[in-house]
Amino acid sequence: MIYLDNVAGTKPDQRVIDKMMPYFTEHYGNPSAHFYPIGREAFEAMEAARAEVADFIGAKPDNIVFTASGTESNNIALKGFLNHSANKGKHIIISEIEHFSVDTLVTKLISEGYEVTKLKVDNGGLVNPSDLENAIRKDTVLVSIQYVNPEIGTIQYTEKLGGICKSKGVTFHVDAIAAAGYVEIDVEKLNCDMLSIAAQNFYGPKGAAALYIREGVKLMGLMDGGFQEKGYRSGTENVPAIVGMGEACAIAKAEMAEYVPRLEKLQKKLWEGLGGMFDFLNFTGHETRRRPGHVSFWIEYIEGESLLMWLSLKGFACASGSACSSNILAEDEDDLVASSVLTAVGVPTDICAGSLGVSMSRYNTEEDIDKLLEVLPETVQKLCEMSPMYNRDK
Amino acid sequence: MIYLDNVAGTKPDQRVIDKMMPYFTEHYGNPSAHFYPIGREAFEAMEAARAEVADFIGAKPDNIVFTASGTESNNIALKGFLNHSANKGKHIIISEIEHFSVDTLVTKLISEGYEVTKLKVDNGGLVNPSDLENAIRKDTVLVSIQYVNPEIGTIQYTEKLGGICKSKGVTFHVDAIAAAGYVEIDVEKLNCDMLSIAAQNFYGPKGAAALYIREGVKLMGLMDGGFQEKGYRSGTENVPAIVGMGEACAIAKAEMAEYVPRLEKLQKKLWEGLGGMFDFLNFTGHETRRRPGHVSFWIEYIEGESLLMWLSLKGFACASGSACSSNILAEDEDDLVASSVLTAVGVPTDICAGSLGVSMSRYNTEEDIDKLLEVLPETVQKLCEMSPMYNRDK
Amino acid sequence: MAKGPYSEKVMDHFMNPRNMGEIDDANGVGEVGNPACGDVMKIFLKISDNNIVEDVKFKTFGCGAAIASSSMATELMIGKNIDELLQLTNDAIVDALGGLPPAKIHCSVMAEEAIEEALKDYFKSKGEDPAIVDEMKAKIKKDN
Amino acid sequence: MAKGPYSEKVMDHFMNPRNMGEIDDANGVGEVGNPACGDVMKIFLKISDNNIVEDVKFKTFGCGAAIASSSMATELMIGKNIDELLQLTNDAIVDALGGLPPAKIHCSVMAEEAIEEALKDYFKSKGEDPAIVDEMKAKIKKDN
Ligand SMILES: Cc1ncc(COP(=O)(O)O)c(C=O)c1O
Ligand SMILES: Cc1ncc(COP(=O)(O)O)c(C=O)c1O
Repeated sequence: MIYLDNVAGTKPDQRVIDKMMPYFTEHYGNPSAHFYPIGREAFEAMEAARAEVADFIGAKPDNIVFTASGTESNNIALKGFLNHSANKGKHIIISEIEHFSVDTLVTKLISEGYEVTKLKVDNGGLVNPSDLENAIRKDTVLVSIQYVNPEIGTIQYTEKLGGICKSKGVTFHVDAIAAAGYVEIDVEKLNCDMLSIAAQNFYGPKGAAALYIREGVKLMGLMDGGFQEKGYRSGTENVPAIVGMGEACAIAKAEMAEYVPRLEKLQKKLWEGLGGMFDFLNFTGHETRRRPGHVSFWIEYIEGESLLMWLSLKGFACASGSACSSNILAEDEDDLVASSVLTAVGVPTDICAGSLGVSMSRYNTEEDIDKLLEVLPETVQKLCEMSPMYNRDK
Repeated sequence: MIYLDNVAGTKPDQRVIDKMMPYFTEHYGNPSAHFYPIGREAFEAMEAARAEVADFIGAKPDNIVFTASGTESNNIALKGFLNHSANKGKHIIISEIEHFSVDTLVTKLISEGYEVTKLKVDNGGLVNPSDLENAIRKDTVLVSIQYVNPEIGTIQYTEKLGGICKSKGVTFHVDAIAAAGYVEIDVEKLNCDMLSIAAQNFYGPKGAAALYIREGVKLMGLMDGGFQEKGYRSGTENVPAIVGMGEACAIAKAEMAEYVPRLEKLQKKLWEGLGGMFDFLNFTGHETRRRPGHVSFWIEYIEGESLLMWLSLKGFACASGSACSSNILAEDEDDLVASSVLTAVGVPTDICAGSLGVSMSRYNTEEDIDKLLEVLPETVQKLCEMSPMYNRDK
Repeated sequence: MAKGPYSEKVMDHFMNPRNMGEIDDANGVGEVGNPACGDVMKIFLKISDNNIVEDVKFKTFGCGAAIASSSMATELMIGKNIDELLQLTNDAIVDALGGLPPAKIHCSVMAEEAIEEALKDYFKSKGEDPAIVDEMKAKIKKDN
Repeated sequence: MAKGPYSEKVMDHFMNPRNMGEIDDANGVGEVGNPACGDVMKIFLKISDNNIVEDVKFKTFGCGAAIASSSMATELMIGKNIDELLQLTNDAIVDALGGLPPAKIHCSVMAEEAIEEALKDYFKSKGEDPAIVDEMKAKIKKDN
């Protein structure tokens, strides 16, 4: 299987796994148990990981809170901040292409009296900084805009957006979950007050994520309980996963300079290969401001789930934003939700189209891309032949 | 190091670790990715684990929601339920010896208009079922009482408490985090509507816990985001840890009958050995209704942290409910909080006393207990000699 | 390979769709669905003078379940008479496929509807009132 | 062994407390703390006729930091004159211990207070007004 769905999670680096193992077998203590070595070792490993995470994003260890998923980091950031500043203002700004964990959350807040502005993006998926500037009001308390969109790969002008928030004195959260490990992150340059990353998105394990919180920014934890993570996130810490996240950060910091250009090359190859393939294939996202190794597009006449399934049968793991493939476990067809990201970047919904997302990792090779380029035409052809829409308008 | 702080987490079983490993290295897919094998394998392993967890507590797989910690299970149970039934009533009942994740949570709710009754426990740490019966009011919406207390080991009359809730039509949550793996759990016998367990407490990994939710009981998730866990708990699932939890449940189900009597024997040995040691050593918790392998006590004249530290230097990992040892990372001495459990069971606070909790695992041997019984007298003697309180009243 | 969300039968029909294509001289064609919703199903019928499905073909834009439902529907249709066609419910398609995920049951419903539309077109092409299909369907439902 | 929450110096004084015990013919004894709070510290002083700490011992009920603070305090006291004793602040004890966790600084404060109490007891035993200790302390604070 050629794995090309790395925005959904990467294969952990073997060095990460090796680093985690002793925390299952030997240093299995509870990091809150400071008075015997087995506990204290766990604590110290966790603090070493915190320093590595901090170092990776240009922060101080004190500003890092460990959580269990990207979703949890985003939820603590947004709900935790708003619950703490309940009376400071009722206006929130996000973009219209945020992840569910931001979009759904913020949308629900409307019923609690919040007003939400969802900034439009252009066809490349970019928020126009001056739109943000104009949207900020006196009662704006929070802006949350992702760094990289996992579906269309677009890299926002986060530095500029942060600068605007800073100059207007509005708290700025960055969902950098699809960015970390692929795009350089420096919380100072980005001018952000909070930033979310998750280890599984850059060669770390599932179950460990982090939230950066700038000094002076006050949050209320989502969960009540013990003293862990200064009360921002109570509950016994997942020490092995946290240790793995530390290692993943250290590796990414050291090796991005090597693998990012390589991913950019592969991306170019795939882009160019696809470009000449069908006149009914349309790229999504921005041509240059995109996550290295990320290529996304939609193909007229064919549907995304079928495309995914055929590619899977041919040995490729990719993603699609199609409704059909979205929530296959749902009890009801009404719970199948198509990605609103594609609509936001101008993909017409009134024609038959299947979207595909290809996100590479540093494990991918040129051969992988060659193979995909070889298999795609026959697969698309097969589905086109089956489609009542194909050739109809010709 | 002889590890005797198993209420803070156990060493994972090697079989659990072995079962987890392929989900780091091979089946690393996102379980929401149903359309290629690497994702689907992760999904199916997770569902197999769900069936094992369900089987372990007499539930159906559909009633199991995976979370990342015991604290999270308790928080989803309580906040999730109350947020969903906001207008059904404002009275909550817990015991006065609940874990922070229940006690703090419920105490905070008072400011939101809830009334909270904290049921007293007797000197053995038991809630009197008739006290619960009397405390239930027309507007009582929720009762949450732990199955086993981690500090004093007491096993509640949970079946009876559940029966009362059931007959009165009040939703009943059981925090079974310190019980699972040591006391048989059957959600039907216990008459509970929700029940929390965490893998790390019974030879499973950190980072995986579960919440049982009876059909018909409605909750609102704590976190907004994707479709995972039917929306009760959004965020990418920690597949390896969940797989480990499944295996831990299967092992516990198969082997409790063997190791529980062994732990009871070790417990008896330690209890009897301590009984004759000092006339100023007092057991806490119930003599018979206690977690197998759990012995807890307080010793006059000496302080808990010092006792812990000396025992650690001698090679033993134990726990203490003393204030001094509670939250060593706090910025302020006011954040050092002594366990209220000891006060609740009648330990006098106006005398100098150090509490100690010894919680064994199935890895412990008779030799471990012999060694502890050998080391304890000299350690206590050393600290007594240093104590200005010792001999004062003689 | 790990099992997917679909049964083996569904996967078989997805990978090897039966009766895929068009019938140039079809005497009944039905199309249902909506591109925006992600599914369009088209069924081509060739019904003989003695009311038997002589040939049937489909074209489908849609997910795995939609393709498999159409393919299975055509298999169940061939050789049947009009009465039997009207009796062919989505449940029968789902059963024949070895089940569908709950959220995908609507694909089998679409297949049933496509058959209805094709039949209506057939009656229309014969100069009869296509409403007869609805009436007959209603009668069958009542009888069951 | 992994480092604990305490420095090596603290651990050393915890494991090998210096000057632990009582002085039968002490001429100054100070006790501070509260059993309910988990700390009681008692300091025994033997001050020579020329105002020098000839001997000092302690007894402490309390945590690792409390025991180490008392032990270190006695080490810093021995051979000092009364003026120097009054200059001995909790900061000096913390420094000598290589630091204490923030939540445990109060243990060093208790040690300073125990010394004060012992000195007051000493002045009292000599028939002098113990309030002099507070005055001298206040003066030292002002001068710094
Ligand atoms: C009874 C009880 N409830 C809740 C918890 C909290 O669990 P966790 O630390 O996994 O969040 C514990 C921890 O041991 C416990 O013993
Ligand atoms: C931009 C972005 N935000 C949030 C998330 C949610 O992260 P998780 O699934 O770890 O909870 C993702 C997931 O990939 C993401 O790409």
